[in-house]
Formats: sequence, structure tokens, C-alpha cells
Amino acid sequence: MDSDMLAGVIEGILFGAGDKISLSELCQSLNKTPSEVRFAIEILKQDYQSRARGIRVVQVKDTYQLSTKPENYEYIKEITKRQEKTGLSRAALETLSIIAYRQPVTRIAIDELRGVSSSSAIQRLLDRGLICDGGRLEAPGRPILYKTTNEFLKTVGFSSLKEMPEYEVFSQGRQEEFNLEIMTNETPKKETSHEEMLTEMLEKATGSEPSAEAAQ
Amino acid sequence: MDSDMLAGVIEGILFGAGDKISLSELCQSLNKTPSEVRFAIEILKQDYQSRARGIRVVQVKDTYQLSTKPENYEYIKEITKRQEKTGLSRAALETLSIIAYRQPVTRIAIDELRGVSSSSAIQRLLDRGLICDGGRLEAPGRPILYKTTNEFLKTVGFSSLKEMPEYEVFSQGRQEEFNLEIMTNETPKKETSHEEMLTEMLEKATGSEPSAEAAQ
Amino acid sequence: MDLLIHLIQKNKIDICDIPIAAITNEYLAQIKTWQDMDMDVASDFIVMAARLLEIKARALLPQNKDQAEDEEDIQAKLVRQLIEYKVFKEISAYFKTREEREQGAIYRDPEYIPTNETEAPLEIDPVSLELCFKRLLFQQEEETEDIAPPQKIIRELFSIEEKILEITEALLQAGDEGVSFSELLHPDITREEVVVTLLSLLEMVKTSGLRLVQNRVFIDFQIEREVEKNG
Repeated sequence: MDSDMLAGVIEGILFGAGDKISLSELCQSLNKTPSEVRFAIEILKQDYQSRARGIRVVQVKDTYQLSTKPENYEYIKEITKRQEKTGLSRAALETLSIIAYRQPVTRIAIDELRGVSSSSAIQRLLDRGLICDGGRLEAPGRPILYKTTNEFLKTVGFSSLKEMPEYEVFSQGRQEEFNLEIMTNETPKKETSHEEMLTEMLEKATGSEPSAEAAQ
Repeated sequence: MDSDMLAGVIEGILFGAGDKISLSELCQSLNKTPSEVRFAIEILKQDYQSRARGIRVVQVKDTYQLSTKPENYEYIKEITKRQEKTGLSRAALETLSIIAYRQPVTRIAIDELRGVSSSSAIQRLLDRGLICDGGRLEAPGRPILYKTTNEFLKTVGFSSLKEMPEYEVFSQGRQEEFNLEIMTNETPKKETSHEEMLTEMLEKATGSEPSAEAAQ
Repeated sequence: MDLLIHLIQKNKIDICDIPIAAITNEYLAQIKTWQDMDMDVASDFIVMAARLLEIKARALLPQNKDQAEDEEDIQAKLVRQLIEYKVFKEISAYFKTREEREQGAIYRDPEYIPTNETEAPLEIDPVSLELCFKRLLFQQEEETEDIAPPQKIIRELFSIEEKILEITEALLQAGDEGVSFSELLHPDITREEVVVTLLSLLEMVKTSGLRLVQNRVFIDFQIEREVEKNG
């Protein structure tokens, strides 16, 4: 079996299984070395880059799975009558991003950073399988340490944690005042207007004090 | 959209649907003529002839479906068998969980919740004797209702369905079927403490004024 | 948190110089316009107000010299924390766009491959079954989460506006003497109505020249109309 044929067989397996398949499973049942299998998968990936292809290989660590290309979702959604999936809530996303960059981390540390209790968000992330128990902190009370799962990587489209942008990318973005390209057009707008409303409220509150005093 | 891109979109549709899709459905939802769609499918077919490809388009009259190439059957069977040894596939487990909690339930209802076609998973569960035909729904088409079997109870180690963990207790977000008693007991308490906080805040904030006046 | 960051960056406000009374007034004003408010903003405002109060309270408390951190340290810590939080907000916006993109990927169910061979007995962990089901449900219901578990919203039985009218009426009838707080409370009054009565009184003190006279703490107090007294 040459690499081309191996690529074909692997495509068949991934298509037939539907689910994710690990490198070791592929090696075992095909009786091939990891590097042979990896090379064949590279051939597939190359192939899928063509615009004439509508599928892709999703790799999370050493597991592989086929999926449709997200950019075609609008066309596919209609004909396959898919229900709109709902994304994570703001609270869950905030909690998730703290866990992603600070893992392993305790609930208390997350609460402190967010300024509000995160226990319901954490429960939700656990239920969704995006985070898991990553041991205990050797401190009084031995609190649970949370870390992200492979399901998290799949949800945000990374093949490993190493692919996440450095924390510094974001902290520098702060100094440059919202010059982050990665941020969409939609979300920050909403965020800003939210912020603006709050600012207005507080400014009104703080602004009104001198006049109230003057009136006395 | 050129033919190449159309081919990619169609591949995505056929992949995502899992089922047969007719030419007219494709034309309608893509807003293309039959000859345009046929041409794009020819591009796909051409592509699939390569040995590096493990899938093919199966055409029956004017319907299309993707499937694995029969010559790779042995490899695919091998890996499916391997997976089955370690338990049910994710698809089968998801389907089983829906049937267990929502029984008796139709295939359509399962598809809707999972967002993909579950017919293959249902077939697998029927084969394994974990679910069975539980009558018909009195609705157009009289669809089959599925329910779990005694074999299922044995497999999960329960003596009756009543032993199933209650998911409502954990999923706080659910609106329907939520335990009303818990709500009525808890909420007023919370309401009061909120009010108390507010009162406290108010007293603190305004409290200085009346007492100052009273001192006059 | 959002707002605090904003203000600190703009240097408009010193964390320790936050006028609590003013914020509380604003809070009260907001209650009136409650209906047309975005609940998200409203709850954020409450959280923020509470936070400011806490900071203020800490600043007002006598400093303990044994404390490891002095006031400036606490402030610096807060600023650091705020900036950090801001960074994580940006990260979560980034994750959101990635998540949205990935939601467009469609996965496929396994192809049905019949196996004739006798299969090994299965053992399924019921917990995994339950988790599976919950996960499926959550994918459709996540958006309900942001504020918390479903709660019954209790209809407001007593409004401050109505109560103010009621009190004004009582004061008019009582004349110069005024009324005592206890006179405003009927025997089978609910806790809620007491609170509303108190709130209304406080509101009236602020807006319509009312004065409260209490001779000693923990006893009933008298409510008088200031305008008439002066006049």
C-alpha cells in the first residue's frame, strides 16, 4: 500500500466512523507506523485545501475527524435542516478563557478575577465537557484545579493548546486601545455600548453629587 | 459561485446530510440550474476516482449520496469493531441517552436534538438489543417510537428505569420541567435578602441626612 | 468591572473618592425606569455599585497597622486585577469568534456497517449516559444561562409611587402633628410593604421636603412635612 492508497483508506475510515479516530487506532488496524499515517493524512489535508472540496480534517492532538468546512455552513444548513446551535454565554466564555490561560486554576482564582461568582458557569462548562477536574491544589481545603479538555480545543478550533495566541498578544492589545484584529465587528460593538451605558449611568451618578450638595 | 466552489459546497451538503439528496433539492437550495449542479457533481466524481480518495458519489436516478469505497470495507469494518469493543460509539451513546430519557421517542425527535441523522446509530442499537420498537406515534406517517429494553437495564446495571440519574437536578438552565417546589422555596428568600441589601444601602447612603437634620 | 476599568483609564475618578450616596440615588432612579432597562446592564450596575461600596467601606475603616497590605497596595492590586480582567474579556471575545466559526462545521454519523460476529458484552456507565444527554441539551439552551437559574419573578404588589401618594394623604389628614411611622403600618402588613413604605419615606425626604424625627434610636419616629413647619 503506497501513501496515496493509504490516504484513500484513511479517508474511508474517517468518513465511515464519523467519530474521531486516534493515530494509534489507525496505526494498529492498518499495521502502519505513525509517520506513514501522518504522511498520508498530510496528503488528505493538502487535497482538502482545494475550493472544490467541501470537507476538511479536524485534528485535535493525535485524533482525527472529518467535518464540513465552516465557511460553507450557510449553504449546508438550509438543505440539511439543521437547528441553530447556541454558543456559550458571556459568563461561560469569560470563565473558559481564564481557565484556558491560567490552567490549572481554582474556582476562587476565577471568581477573584471576574469579580463575581463563577460556580454556575463552571458547572456548565463541566457539563459541556469543555473543562475537567485537573487535580487538587495543595493548600487548605484542597480546592479543585480546573483545566481545559480536548473538547475545548475542538470547540474553538485548535489542534493543541500551543496554538493559542500568547497571553501577551492580548495584554498588548489593551495598550494599543482595541487594535486587535481578531476581534469581530459584532461583539465589541455590543460590548462597547454596554460599557457606554454603564459609564453614562455612573457619570450621571457621580456628576449629580456636587449639585445635590449645592442645593442643600 | 463557480463550478469548483459549487462542487465543494455540494460535497459539504452530501457529507452533512448523510442521506440521499435529490438533484431538485440541490438546485433549489443553491439556486442553480440542473446542468450546473450536474457539472459540479462530475467534478467531484472525477476527483473521487483518485486512489488517494476513499469516498465516492452513489447516484440512484437523480439522487446523490456519499459513501465509502467498497474496496476499503475490510479496513473500515476492522476499526469499527475495535471501537465497539471499548463500548458504544459517541453517536450510539448520544442516541441511547436520548431514548433513555425521552422514551418513547421517534427518530425525528432524536435527529433534532442531535442535529444529525441518527438512523445508523438507531440501527446499531437495535442490533445490540439495547432499544426496541415501542409502538407507533399517532401522527402523519405513524413513525416508530423507540424505547429501551431490559438488555439496556442490564448493560447500565439498573434494576429499573427509575434508577436513572435525574438530569434536571443538575441542569440549572432548563426552563421546562424544572422543579417548581425548589423554586418557590428558594426564590422568596433571595428576594428578601436582595431587598434587605437595598434597604441597607439606602440607609447608609441617605441615613446621614435625616439624622443631621434631627440633630438641629 | 468594565466600567471601573474605563474610568480608571480615563483617570476620571479615584477609586476611593466614590460618592456612595450619589450612586445610591442613581440606583433608586434606575429602579423607576426598571421596565425599559436592559437587565444585563441593570445587574452589572448593581454588581458595580456593590463593589464600589465595598471599596469605599474598606477605605473608611480604620487602618490596621499589622496588616500586610496598606491602602495603596490594595488599590494597586485592584488596578492590576481590573487590567487583567480586561485582557480576559478580550480573550473571550476572541474565543467567541472562533467558537462561532467552528459551529459551522458539521460532523457526520458513522456509516452503518453490520457485523455478523457475536459481540463482546457491553457495559455502559449510567453517568456517561446522563452526561451525554445533558451535553446535547446544553447545546441548545446555553443562551438561557447568563443570569442564572430560572427564577420566579414576583409581581410587585406595592409600588413606591402609590405608597408616596398614600403617605401624602395621611400627612394631609394629620396636619401639623405629622404621623408616626408605626401609624403608617397596618396590623397585618407584610414585610415587603414595610420595606416599600420605608423606601417611599426616604424618597420623600429627598424630594419633597419631609422630615423625620426620632428622639432615641430603636423607637418609633415621627414624620412631618417640613414646608408647613417652616411656614
